[in-house]
Amino acid sequence: MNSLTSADRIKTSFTLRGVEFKNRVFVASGTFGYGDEVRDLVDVTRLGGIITKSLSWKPRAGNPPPRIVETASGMLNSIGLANIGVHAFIKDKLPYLRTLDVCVVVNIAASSLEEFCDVLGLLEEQEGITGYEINVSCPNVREGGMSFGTDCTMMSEITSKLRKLTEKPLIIKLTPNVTHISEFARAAELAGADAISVINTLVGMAVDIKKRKPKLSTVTGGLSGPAIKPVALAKVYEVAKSVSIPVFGIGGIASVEDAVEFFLVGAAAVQIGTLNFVDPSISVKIADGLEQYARENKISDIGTLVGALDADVTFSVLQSWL
Amino acid sequence: MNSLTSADRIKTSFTLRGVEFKNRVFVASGTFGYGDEVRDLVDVTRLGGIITKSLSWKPRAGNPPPRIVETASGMLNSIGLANIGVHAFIKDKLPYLRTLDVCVVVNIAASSLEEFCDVLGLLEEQEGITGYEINVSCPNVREGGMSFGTDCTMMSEITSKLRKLTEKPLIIKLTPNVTHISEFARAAELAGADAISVINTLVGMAVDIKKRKPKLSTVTGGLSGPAIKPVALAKVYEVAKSVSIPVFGIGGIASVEDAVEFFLVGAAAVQIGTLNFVDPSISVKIADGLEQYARENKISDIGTLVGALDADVTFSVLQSWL
Amino acid sequence: MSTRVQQLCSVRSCQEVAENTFLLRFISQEIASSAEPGQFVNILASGNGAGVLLRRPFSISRVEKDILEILFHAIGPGTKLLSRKLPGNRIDVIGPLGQSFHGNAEFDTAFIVAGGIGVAPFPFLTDELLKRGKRIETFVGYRTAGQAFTSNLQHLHLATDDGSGGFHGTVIQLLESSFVQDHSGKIKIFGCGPTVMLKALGEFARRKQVCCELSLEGQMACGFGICQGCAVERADDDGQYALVCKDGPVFQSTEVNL
Amino acid sequence: MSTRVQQLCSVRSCQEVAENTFLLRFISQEIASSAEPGQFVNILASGNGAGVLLRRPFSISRVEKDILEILFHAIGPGTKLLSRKLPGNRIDVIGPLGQSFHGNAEFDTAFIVAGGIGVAPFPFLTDELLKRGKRIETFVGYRTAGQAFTSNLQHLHLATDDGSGGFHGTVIQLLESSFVQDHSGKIKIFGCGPTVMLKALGEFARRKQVCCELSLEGQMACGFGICQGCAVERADDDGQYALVCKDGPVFQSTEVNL
Ligand SMILES: Cc1cc2nc3c(=O)[nH]c(=O)nc-3n(C[C@H](O)[C@H](O)[C@H](O)COP(=O)(O)OP(=O)(O)OC[C@H]3O[C@@H](n4cnc5c(N)ncnc54)[C@H](O)[C@@H]3O)c2cc1C
Ligand SMILES: Cc1cc2nc3c(=O)[nH]c(=O)nc-3n(C[C@H](O)[C@H](O)[C@H](O)COP(=O)(O)OP(=O)(O)OC[C@H]3O[C@@H](n4cnc5c(N)ncnc54)[C@H](O)[C@@H]3O)c2cc1C
Ligand SMILES: Cc1cc2nc3c(=O)[nH]c(=O)nc-3n(C[C@H](O)[C@H](O)[C@H](O)COP(=O)(O)O)c2cc1C
Ligand SMILES: Cc1cc2nc3c(=O)[nH]c(=O)nc-3n(C[C@H](O)[C@H](O)[C@H](O)COP(=O)(O)O)c2cc1C
Ligand code: FES
Ligand code: FES
Repeated sequence: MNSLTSADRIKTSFTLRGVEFKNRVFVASGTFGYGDEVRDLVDVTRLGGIITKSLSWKPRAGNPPPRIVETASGMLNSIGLANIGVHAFIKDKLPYLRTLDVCVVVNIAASSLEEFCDVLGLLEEQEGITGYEINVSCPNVREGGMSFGTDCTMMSEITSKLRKLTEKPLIIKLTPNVTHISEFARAAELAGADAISVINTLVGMAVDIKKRKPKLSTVTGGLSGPAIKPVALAKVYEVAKSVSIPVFGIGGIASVEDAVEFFLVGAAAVQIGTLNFVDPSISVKIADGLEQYARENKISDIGTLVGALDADVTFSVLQSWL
Repeated sequence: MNSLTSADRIKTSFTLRGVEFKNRVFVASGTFGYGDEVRDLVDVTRLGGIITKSLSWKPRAGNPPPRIVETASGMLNSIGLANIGVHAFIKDKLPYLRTLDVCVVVNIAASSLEEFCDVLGLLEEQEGITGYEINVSCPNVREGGMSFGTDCTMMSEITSKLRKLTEKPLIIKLTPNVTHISEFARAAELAGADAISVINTLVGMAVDIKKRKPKLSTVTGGLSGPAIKPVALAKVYEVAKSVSIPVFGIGGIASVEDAVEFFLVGAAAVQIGTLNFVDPSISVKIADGLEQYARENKISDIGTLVGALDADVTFSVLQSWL
Repeated sequence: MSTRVQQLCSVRSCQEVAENTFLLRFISQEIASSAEPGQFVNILASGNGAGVLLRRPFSISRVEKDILEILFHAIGPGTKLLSRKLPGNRIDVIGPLGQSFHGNAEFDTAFIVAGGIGVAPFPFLTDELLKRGKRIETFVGYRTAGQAFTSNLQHLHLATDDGSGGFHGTVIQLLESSFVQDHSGKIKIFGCGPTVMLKALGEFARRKQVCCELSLEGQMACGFGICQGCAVERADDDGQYALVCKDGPVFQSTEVNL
Repeated sequence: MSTRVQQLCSVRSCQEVAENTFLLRFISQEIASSAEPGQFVNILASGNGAGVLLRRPFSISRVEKDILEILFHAIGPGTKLLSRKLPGNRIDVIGPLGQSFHGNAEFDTAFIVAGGIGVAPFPFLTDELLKRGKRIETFVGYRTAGQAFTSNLQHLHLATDDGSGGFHGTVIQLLESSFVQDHSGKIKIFGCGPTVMLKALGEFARRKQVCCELSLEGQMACGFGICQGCAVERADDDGQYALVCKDGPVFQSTEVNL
């Protein structure tokens, strides 16, 4: 490998379905609003892209408070996909986002197949959207509230329906709360997804022992943050081995080193979630820090880290003997 | 509720299949050896019971090092069920355990249905064993290494076979790495289990970015400790709602308050795992602390805490809208 | 909106000023110059994220030149870490955040009503109101007298739950007993404290038909409007929520359902 | 086996004695009275488990009356927390743990060989060997001279990787060059340091047919024999493992595969 000086340019960009993203660091859905709330604190144009809060057809007020609990190295949330709805997004947020030199991936959540199609269909008519991330961790009201994300058939159906509606990058975001996440990843790939995002939050719970009540109004919620990083790495590793499309690695990323761990296990890009709340500029710091890391380690393209783990997989049987 | 003075006795005991356990605090399998290693530091007779390291028919040397990684508020292990084997246990450990006034639950792990039966069968012939906990988070070598614990049919079959072999308490310990843990719990109940232990470790991973290698020799390992407590509480809650047999709550318990959280969501008893490594006497401290807690809160029987959560379950649909 | 910044700020001092109550002073030219009474700062208690993950919000208790004060109870891991800060230590602060009290409106007398550590924002508000020539009556309730820290407050009326100081009872009872009806047209109430107290105070203000602003708390993950964690139900708009960190923490008592 | 205890011990002092190298002294009558050279203590760096979960193992570096010393590099969260301890702070310690060096056996001269912070157990061993009237030659290698902390060592031979002090090269190269063959019958080597160095040292001892004891490290969860985390492969017994915390940390170089 050739030695790099501080003047040499590191290749940070990567391409998905013909779209070039500046770099491999994104902000995760629901943890950065619609990209405009903290414009005074963070220069989002230095990111690979912004992933919006999940949007549904109509605005959603969200769940009753309390919606947030801190746990050991993590947090639980039950925001309830509170969002302004796709129409307000188009009217109030998109015009500003269009003025920025940054990729905007719109995350969509819906309670029926039709709603998914309607939201994406409407967004297709707009300028300034780079691609879509589909949040399947939401209940299908038609099927008695069963989550789309834990039913492989439903998830495939959404993917192929949406695939027909767009030529833009289509990313399926999977829930980790299943036995074999790679089955879902393979099905999504087969149904036409361009990439897989892994992971959404783990189902978790916390109890106020004084009140003898759950600390979240919704009893259970989604666990995120550094606590889940080991689980996320294992899921990304499993998914990356089983599909040939790129994987977005998500879960507890708090530093350049964490991001490198995700690249090595096979993530083509990473998304920063909970840590945005702790430090709104963390994603930009990680994007910058990765260039620095590449320079120090004489890596000319961050992409060479992707899947570069030296792992002996013959231990697959032993491994279950935990 | 009548007011308790410090002289009043709190009822701490509970009964499982006719066996009375002194209290509701146990040490979890694999985190307290065979109960004799730390006899100088801990008075195990003050516990509800000891759960032994998982025993197999033959001794197992375990996985190559490194076997341990610390993570944010947790740890990964890939010990590989290193154990001395059931014969050495009977010869070298059981005689000492019999001299103690403490319940001994033997945890069994095996790589075939026959091995499960052989180990339990041999133990049935011994004196001094209170009951069995069955670790189904191990690979079935006959089925290409597929874990017993993620296949409901195999798990049921083990349970009913073992049920025929013993009249002692039979506890099935479930893995959390499945989509619907309550299906497994119900199947185990149906197959004759007396109790369910929830949870074993979550599959996780960590990477040494300098060496570009997994930090564990087995690539992935089991995540435990305070980081997983929210997940464990959600799983215990799910299981306790779906079966009518008692549930042992396990996962990241580090304090009296943590134990109370588990009782409230439905655990009839708790097991302390990882925290034994941090403080070998933590389980005794929690057992003692629970009595103190009961006294302060005018609770005459710890059992009244079990399932006493005041939760509005109408949020089951909203809940998935994380 | 005042310009919020994220800064590493140098701690000037940190002292226990009453039972388990700490006054921490730190330096920030930027935050000090734009902060208004009722706004808050969001502080990372542990530099490296070890121990506590999320920031902790605190009302700005007072501003003197480039020094900001916060007043807090050490109740959990975050506040305990903060209580151990030494002069010269650096803390990561975002602020000023949220909406301030409205001290400008049509009233002559401000009734400040605080429960416990809810007294925190009022030294700052008092400075501001005095500048504007308002009369101030301050009602403060504590569980016990040892917790009282009331410096820079005006015309103090003290209540304690256990009767160890001042009026024996809640601060709302004290307020009821000392409230002179005919002032009401020109009075405005400013309240901060536990939710039960604020609920009672809002109810009191409604009864007396006095304008009342409340500073609320809420479970916050971010503190700057992106996580949607700190929701509080709006009174007007059924099933809609306001954000404590962005739309608050100061609300008209009639705006929200507590 | 010496009697291990779990205790809250009072810190006597904690000082940076060389580049990023700290000497922490704490009081424990019980541990001090039963500890032997080569044994270790397992310390909870953060009282409330916040920040680091597991204990951190450290060789006992020296014992003076009821005071124990540990010498460590501040490399991660645990050691950084420890490096900030102040006199009077209390730390939760379990010890003494593990097997000690065997200073009693048939030899006249001890060759102590340490790499970096691997020097930690040797002041204690030196005291012991001197009591037994042994001759000692001490070989210590550092990356750079600023890291050297060699108090209470005998007949010091220094090596640095960068040549900034003593011999320019590794401590094993230094040992090779100064080893006098005809001593060999009465020599015993005691080694501690990075695994690569210990591997080379074991190999050296085998070639020279000198008895050699190595103090190993290992990833520990418990430190007292229950987690099975700290496995090291036994040389004799194919596929079997010894536990560093219980069977070690001191092993005959021929006993284990590094
Ligand atoms: C806008 C705002 C301004 C605030 N201003 C002040 C202030 O000036 N002085 C002050 O002492 N505190 C203030 N608080 C509360 C303060 O943020 C919490 O006390 C602090 O976050 C507790 O952190 P901890 O880690 O010490 O305790 P934690 O472990 O987080 O909490 C300890 C206990 O307090 C409860 N708790 C935590 N946060 C809150 C909260 N926000 N409301 C009610 N209960 C809570 C927890 O449920 C738990 O029982 C404010 C909160 C908000 C939202
Ligand atoms: C029996 C024994 C005796 C020891 N004696 C000493 C001593 O006297 N002085 C001293 O400075 N250190 C000693 N160590 C090592 C010491 O325990 C570690 O440096 C410490 O645990 C690091 O904790 P941390 O939280 O600061 O860093 P961590 O974040 O835990 O680790 C920081 C870096 O060091 C690596 N590391 C951590 N622990 C070890 C280890 N055991 N071996 C090799 N690399 C490791 C990690 O992989 C990581 O890269 C000893 C270890 C053992 C097992
Ligand atoms: C407060 C909060 C809100 C979230 N909202 C969404 C959402 O609307 N859509 C979605 O797909 N994921 C959502 N997530 C999940 C995150 O995008 C991410 O997948 C998860 O938090 C794990 O990453 P982290 O550990 O870095 O936070 C949310 C997470 C948090 C903490
Ligand atoms: C080092 C280690 C070894 C373990 N070995 C076993 C085992 O042999 N059998 C078993 O059923 N569970 C085993 N477990 C799982 C624990 O019993 C427990 O279910 C899990 O660690 C979660 O609890 P905790 O968070 O309190 O540790 C082990 C856990 C650890 C950390
Ligand atoms: S705390 Fe995040 S939106 Fe208010
Ligand atoms: S560290 Fe636990 S057995 Fe050695």
